[in-house]
Amino acid sequence: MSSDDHGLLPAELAEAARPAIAEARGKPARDAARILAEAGLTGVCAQEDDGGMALGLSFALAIAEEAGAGQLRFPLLDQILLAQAFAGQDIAGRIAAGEALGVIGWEGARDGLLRLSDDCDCDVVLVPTGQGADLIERAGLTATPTPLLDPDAPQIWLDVGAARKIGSLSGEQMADLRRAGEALYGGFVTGAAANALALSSDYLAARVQFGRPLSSKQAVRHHLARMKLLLEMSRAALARSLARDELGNPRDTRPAFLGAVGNAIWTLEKAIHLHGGMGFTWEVPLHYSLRDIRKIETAFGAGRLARQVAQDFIRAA
Amino acid sequence: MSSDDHGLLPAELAEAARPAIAEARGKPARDAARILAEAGLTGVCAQEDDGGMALGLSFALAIAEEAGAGQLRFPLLDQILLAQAFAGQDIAGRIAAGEALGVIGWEGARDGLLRLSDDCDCDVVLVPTGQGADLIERAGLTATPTPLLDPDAPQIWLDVGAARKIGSLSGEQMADLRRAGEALYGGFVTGAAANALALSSDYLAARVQFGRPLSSKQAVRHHLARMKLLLEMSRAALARSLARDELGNPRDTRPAFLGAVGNAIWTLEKAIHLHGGMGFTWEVPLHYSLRDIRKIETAFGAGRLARQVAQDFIRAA
Amino acid sequence: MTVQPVFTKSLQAMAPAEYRLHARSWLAANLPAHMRADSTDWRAPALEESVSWEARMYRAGLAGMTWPVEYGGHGLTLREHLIANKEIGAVMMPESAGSVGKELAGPIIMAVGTEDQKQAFLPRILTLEDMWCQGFSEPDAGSDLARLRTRAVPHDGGWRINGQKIWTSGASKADYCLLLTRTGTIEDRHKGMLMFAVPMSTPGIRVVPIKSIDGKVSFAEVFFDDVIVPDEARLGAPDEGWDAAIRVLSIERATNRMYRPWRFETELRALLRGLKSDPELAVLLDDGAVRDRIGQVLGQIDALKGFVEGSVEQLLDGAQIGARGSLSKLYWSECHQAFAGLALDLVGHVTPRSSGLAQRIRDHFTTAYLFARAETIYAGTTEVQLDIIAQRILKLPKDLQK
Amino acid sequence: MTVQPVFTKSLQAMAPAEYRLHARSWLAANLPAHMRADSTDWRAPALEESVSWEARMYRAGLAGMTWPVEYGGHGLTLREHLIANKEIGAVMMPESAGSVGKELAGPIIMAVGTEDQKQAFLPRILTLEDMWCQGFSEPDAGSDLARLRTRAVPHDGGWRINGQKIWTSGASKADYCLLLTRTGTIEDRHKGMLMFAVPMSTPGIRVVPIKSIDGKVSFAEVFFDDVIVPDEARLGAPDEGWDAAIRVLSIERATNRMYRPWRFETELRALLRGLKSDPELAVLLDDGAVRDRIGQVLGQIDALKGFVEGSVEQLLDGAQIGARGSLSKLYWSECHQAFAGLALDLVGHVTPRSSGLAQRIRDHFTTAYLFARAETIYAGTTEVQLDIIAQRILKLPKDLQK
Repeated sequence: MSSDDHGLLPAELAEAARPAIAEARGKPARDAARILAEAGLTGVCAQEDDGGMALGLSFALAIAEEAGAGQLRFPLLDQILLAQAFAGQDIAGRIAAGEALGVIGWEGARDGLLRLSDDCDCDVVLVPTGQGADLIERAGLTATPTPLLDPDAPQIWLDVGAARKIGSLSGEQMADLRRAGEALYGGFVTGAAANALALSSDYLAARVQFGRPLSSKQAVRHHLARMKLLLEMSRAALARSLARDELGNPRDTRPAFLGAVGNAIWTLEKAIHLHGGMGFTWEVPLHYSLRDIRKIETAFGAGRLARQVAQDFIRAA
Repeated sequence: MSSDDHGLLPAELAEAARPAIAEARGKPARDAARILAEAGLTGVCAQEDDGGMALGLSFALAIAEEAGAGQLRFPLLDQILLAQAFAGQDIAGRIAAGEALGVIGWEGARDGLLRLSDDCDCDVVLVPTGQGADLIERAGLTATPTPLLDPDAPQIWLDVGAARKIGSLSGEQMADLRRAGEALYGGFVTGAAANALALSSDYLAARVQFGRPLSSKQAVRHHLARMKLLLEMSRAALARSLARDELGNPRDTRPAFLGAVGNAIWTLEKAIHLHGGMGFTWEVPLHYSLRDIRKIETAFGAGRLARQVAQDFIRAA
Repeated sequence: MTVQPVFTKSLQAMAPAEYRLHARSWLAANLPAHMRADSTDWRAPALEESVSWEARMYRAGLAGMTWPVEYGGHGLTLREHLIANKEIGAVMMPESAGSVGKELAGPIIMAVGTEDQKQAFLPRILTLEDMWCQGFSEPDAGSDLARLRTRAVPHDGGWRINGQKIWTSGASKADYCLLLTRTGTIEDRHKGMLMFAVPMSTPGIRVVPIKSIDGKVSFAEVFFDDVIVPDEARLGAPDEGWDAAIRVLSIERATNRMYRPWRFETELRALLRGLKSDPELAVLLDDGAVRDRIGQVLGQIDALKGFVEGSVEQLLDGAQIGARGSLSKLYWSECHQAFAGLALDLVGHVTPRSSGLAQRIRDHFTTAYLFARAETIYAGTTEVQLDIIAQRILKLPKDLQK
Repeated sequence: MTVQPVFTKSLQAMAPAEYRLHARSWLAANLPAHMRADSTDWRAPALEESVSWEARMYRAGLAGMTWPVEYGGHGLTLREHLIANKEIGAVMMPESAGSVGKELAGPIIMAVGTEDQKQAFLPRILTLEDMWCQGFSEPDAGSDLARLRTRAVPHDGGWRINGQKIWTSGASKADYCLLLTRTGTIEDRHKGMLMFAVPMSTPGIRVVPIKSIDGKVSFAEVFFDDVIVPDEARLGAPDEGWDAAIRVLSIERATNRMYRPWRFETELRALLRGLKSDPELAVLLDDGAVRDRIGQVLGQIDALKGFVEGSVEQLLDGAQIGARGSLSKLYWSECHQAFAGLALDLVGHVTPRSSGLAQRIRDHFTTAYLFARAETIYAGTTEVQLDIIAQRILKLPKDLQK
């Protein structure tokens, strides 16, 4: 946590961010970037010299949850992370100001192909390498969309074989960014789950069957209670993952991220189920969150990550 | 199914077997063997020349379910299988008559050690080998019990390094016996689950809270409904696994066995849970079935079996 | 009756094994590659292609097996119905476009319709000349039909209908709506229910499509504003019609879509073949967790097969099917939905460099995952099925026993 | 107060990091190998060994952290309570033999007892000089306390008690029973509840042990036949006592056994070390399915740790803890029970030829699997916790809103 937070609490900043997130929602990426930058969100963790607010990651986590709850379909978290990671470089200021757009290809390229959840016609792309990461120019690269999971915002395979490199991160910097990214994306999916729980609770309290609301049925109540349980557990794990351990070392963010993703998938699938027929319409917006969470799961290679976490623990046991 | 069943239905035979199973329950193994042999159960599938009833495996399956439901803690299924498999040999007649006792070590020996669910101070042991199986004498072999899972009937590690071989089965015979064993033990655990469901339904209908039986609570009703669902699915799969396929070939019994074991574990664990405090007392007999099912799971190496089933299907796909 | 099935006589003379061979070889010879979801030639079939394909299947003796010959059916037994379903399940063909007619309207008309109605409607359902949609659900009435608000009032010797339906699949392409209304007030609850066969061309009907989670527009809301129908459109008498329909539907629930477990196995095989077609993906199948799940799925499929076959045996023996349909619907929907999640995980590894078949399989199972969200909802949610099992099968008491 | 804690002054002067170091090094130096479940020297501790060990822990400042100094406590905060719990969780020590006193009787006496009662009872709980058992549950009354039948009626200035309790853990070794009775009729439901500290040596008390699924005899039924106690045995006034106890218990539920997530991690590590100690078993840990489950468990443990730490932060900030205890109890019990199943599967591969440590781990987790059956039952079943979350945290309506 930054010492320079002027007494501001993360929850207060998230509250303040809500209108900007709502306004940015559904807008073209460039417009959304400007709106969010004006509200200070893209640069929330960027240095003040780069036009940022220089706040700690706990603030970004609160914003991430807000963005997930608000179903913001714009890579705000990538902007926050890149504007912080490239501190002091021109690109950081431009991203914080909403003038440039960057996205992160978490898994790195394989055979020259990089998977992105949504490229938003961005300017720069961060490509993790064996050690560290390269920042490359997006312009001129060939993109292959795979639209079936999310027709409105298709996943993209970017051919980065001939990309122009315009910056880089060291291994240590990339490790920091990855940890932060896991925590923030964990926050995003947890916000999405919180929203799904709220929508479901409201819907089931209003929907009447046999003279009583559906929320009077124990099976429904228990499903919603389990959503709440998982929600609070995700939040607890994510908040903890950002705090330093007793020796002052950064904690492993992967278990919290993986838990949050698993919990959010369960919650969204169950929320859709509990909405009955309405749940699988395009009109009830639950499906957007389900697509987002599944894309995030894929983007980080959650399956592989879970194995690594286990392997590391087994080795150290 | 045997053609020589005199119009008898498997369910009728199981009904007729019930008193003998109840009488044998809790008796020393030799006494139980005599009681069950007198009722014709140990020799139900044995040839008439060996003193058996020469009935088909569907009859043995019905008896197996009855034995599971009646919590018979005696290796009746092993007697049925051995008396059939060693048709025409002296040991078959002695087993069918309840004069000799045999048990089967399904996994085969590793480093000379054979695991048995309960050796019942038996006379002979069937030890699967790479091809086929050997029947060995039990007398004189060193046994190491591991009593923690089941203090009343400990699992046994038998040192078969220096065993005296008194019979054998060919690879094909052993494959038949293994299929039959998987189906019958699947039936046994399914019977145990049926009993757990019946005990739970009765208990929860009688137990009153806030002026109504616990079985009026939707969460309880849904748990019991799921037990019923799994029970019927186990039965359907097991019955099918014993029937020949469209080309007259024997079916793979492993998926049905594995499903039955998984369903039975779920059911027993849930039944214990639903019994509240009573469920984890020694007095309420649910725990016997849980121990039995876990021992059967281990005896057949269920984890390894599931992998093999998948591997075979993947290879053939 | 305009079209005579081509095999009627010979079909009825076939032994089960012959019929099975006929079904298998006919499908192998006739299902076009572009209708096979596991073919790289696949493309989404146009409505007329689906209709034409289903009409051909019918003429080949692979639809309407158990319907009486006098209404265009093949006059076969549930045994042949099961055989055909197994073979239909063995290929990745599209879902039926005429299922509402064949699974719902047809059996209900058979049970409660007049002879004229049977003659008029039934054969055209099998030939796909008439498409039907279902008008039961309403925005505010799911399984609680007491809340049904669509009303039919007598009008000039016929009926005037007002109300609104939802989840009406295929409404925009349907010729008729199987419409459930009430004639009394909402206080009559389950009484005064009346069913109609309403031509969708009747003035006053408005169809508003609903886009679903998989991006398709297969559902609709249907509004009925002063829709006038003659008394001949009525299916059965008030009350009587609906009660009979309920009985019919409980049998249908157990006999419809019997192909499901065999299709489930075919889907699993298609997934594996897709992955095996690319060496970089094939290694995924060596993984222990993946194998555990596949082993589990195989056990579930075997159980469903055994359960369906057992239901057929029981029905052939003249037994009441009771609530068995709840067991198979519930088990299939949950297992299949979980399988769709596994498939989505696996196809997430497919890249544009993967084999063409792998990419086809990725597309198929991505959509399948989204559509599978509906499987635990339609035709009675998981919770409704569990309630039915507790109430009607286990007969668990809700009150203190005397 | 007979025993003065040895570190009182210095403990209170310690910074958190110092206190942590003290706890860690004291446990490392003092916990005997035969009390470590992950040591091949392990053996089941005798009661007197457990009592003596717990009394030593208390004197070392690792029990009674938050209790006031005047009642034998260490006068520290919940922060030190948490620190001690983390260190206690980090070693495989036996469960407390005196938990009913420390977690239940103590806090309730602190809340509702007279000054004399506090002086008399509290210090002896910490020194383990007095062992307590819990007399709340009855054969016919679980969470529905309206069905509680054990009655206390005024008698000669004191009380006469008749009734029966069940699930009274440690009854046979207890000096006192924390007994819940009713003074009115059963129709008064929640009114007229009265609590007592009843010496177990009082005539008329009969203890009948209950053998549990793991083969241990840690529970009992306790019968009260015309048991006469003086009025000084009463804890609080009728009603008032029980209401206060309920409030105390909801805080206790959130602060008791805070070591659980850290112990959970220690158990996982012990399981892995046991398997790694034998090359034939170590390969099990290369399996994908096993790794997936371990990865999942690690996420659950992190969540529980974060949740417990968050609860302490909130309590230190003076917040109401509300029903948070339901969340952590439910999550821990389900995750830990599932972990016990995984452990049982893994230790099933241990043979008599496996390493000694592997065999120790097999024995430990076999028993743990059986005992874990109780975890979703005691202290409020899964269903009770879910009801509480729905009702008190989510406030889901059961009736139509105006």
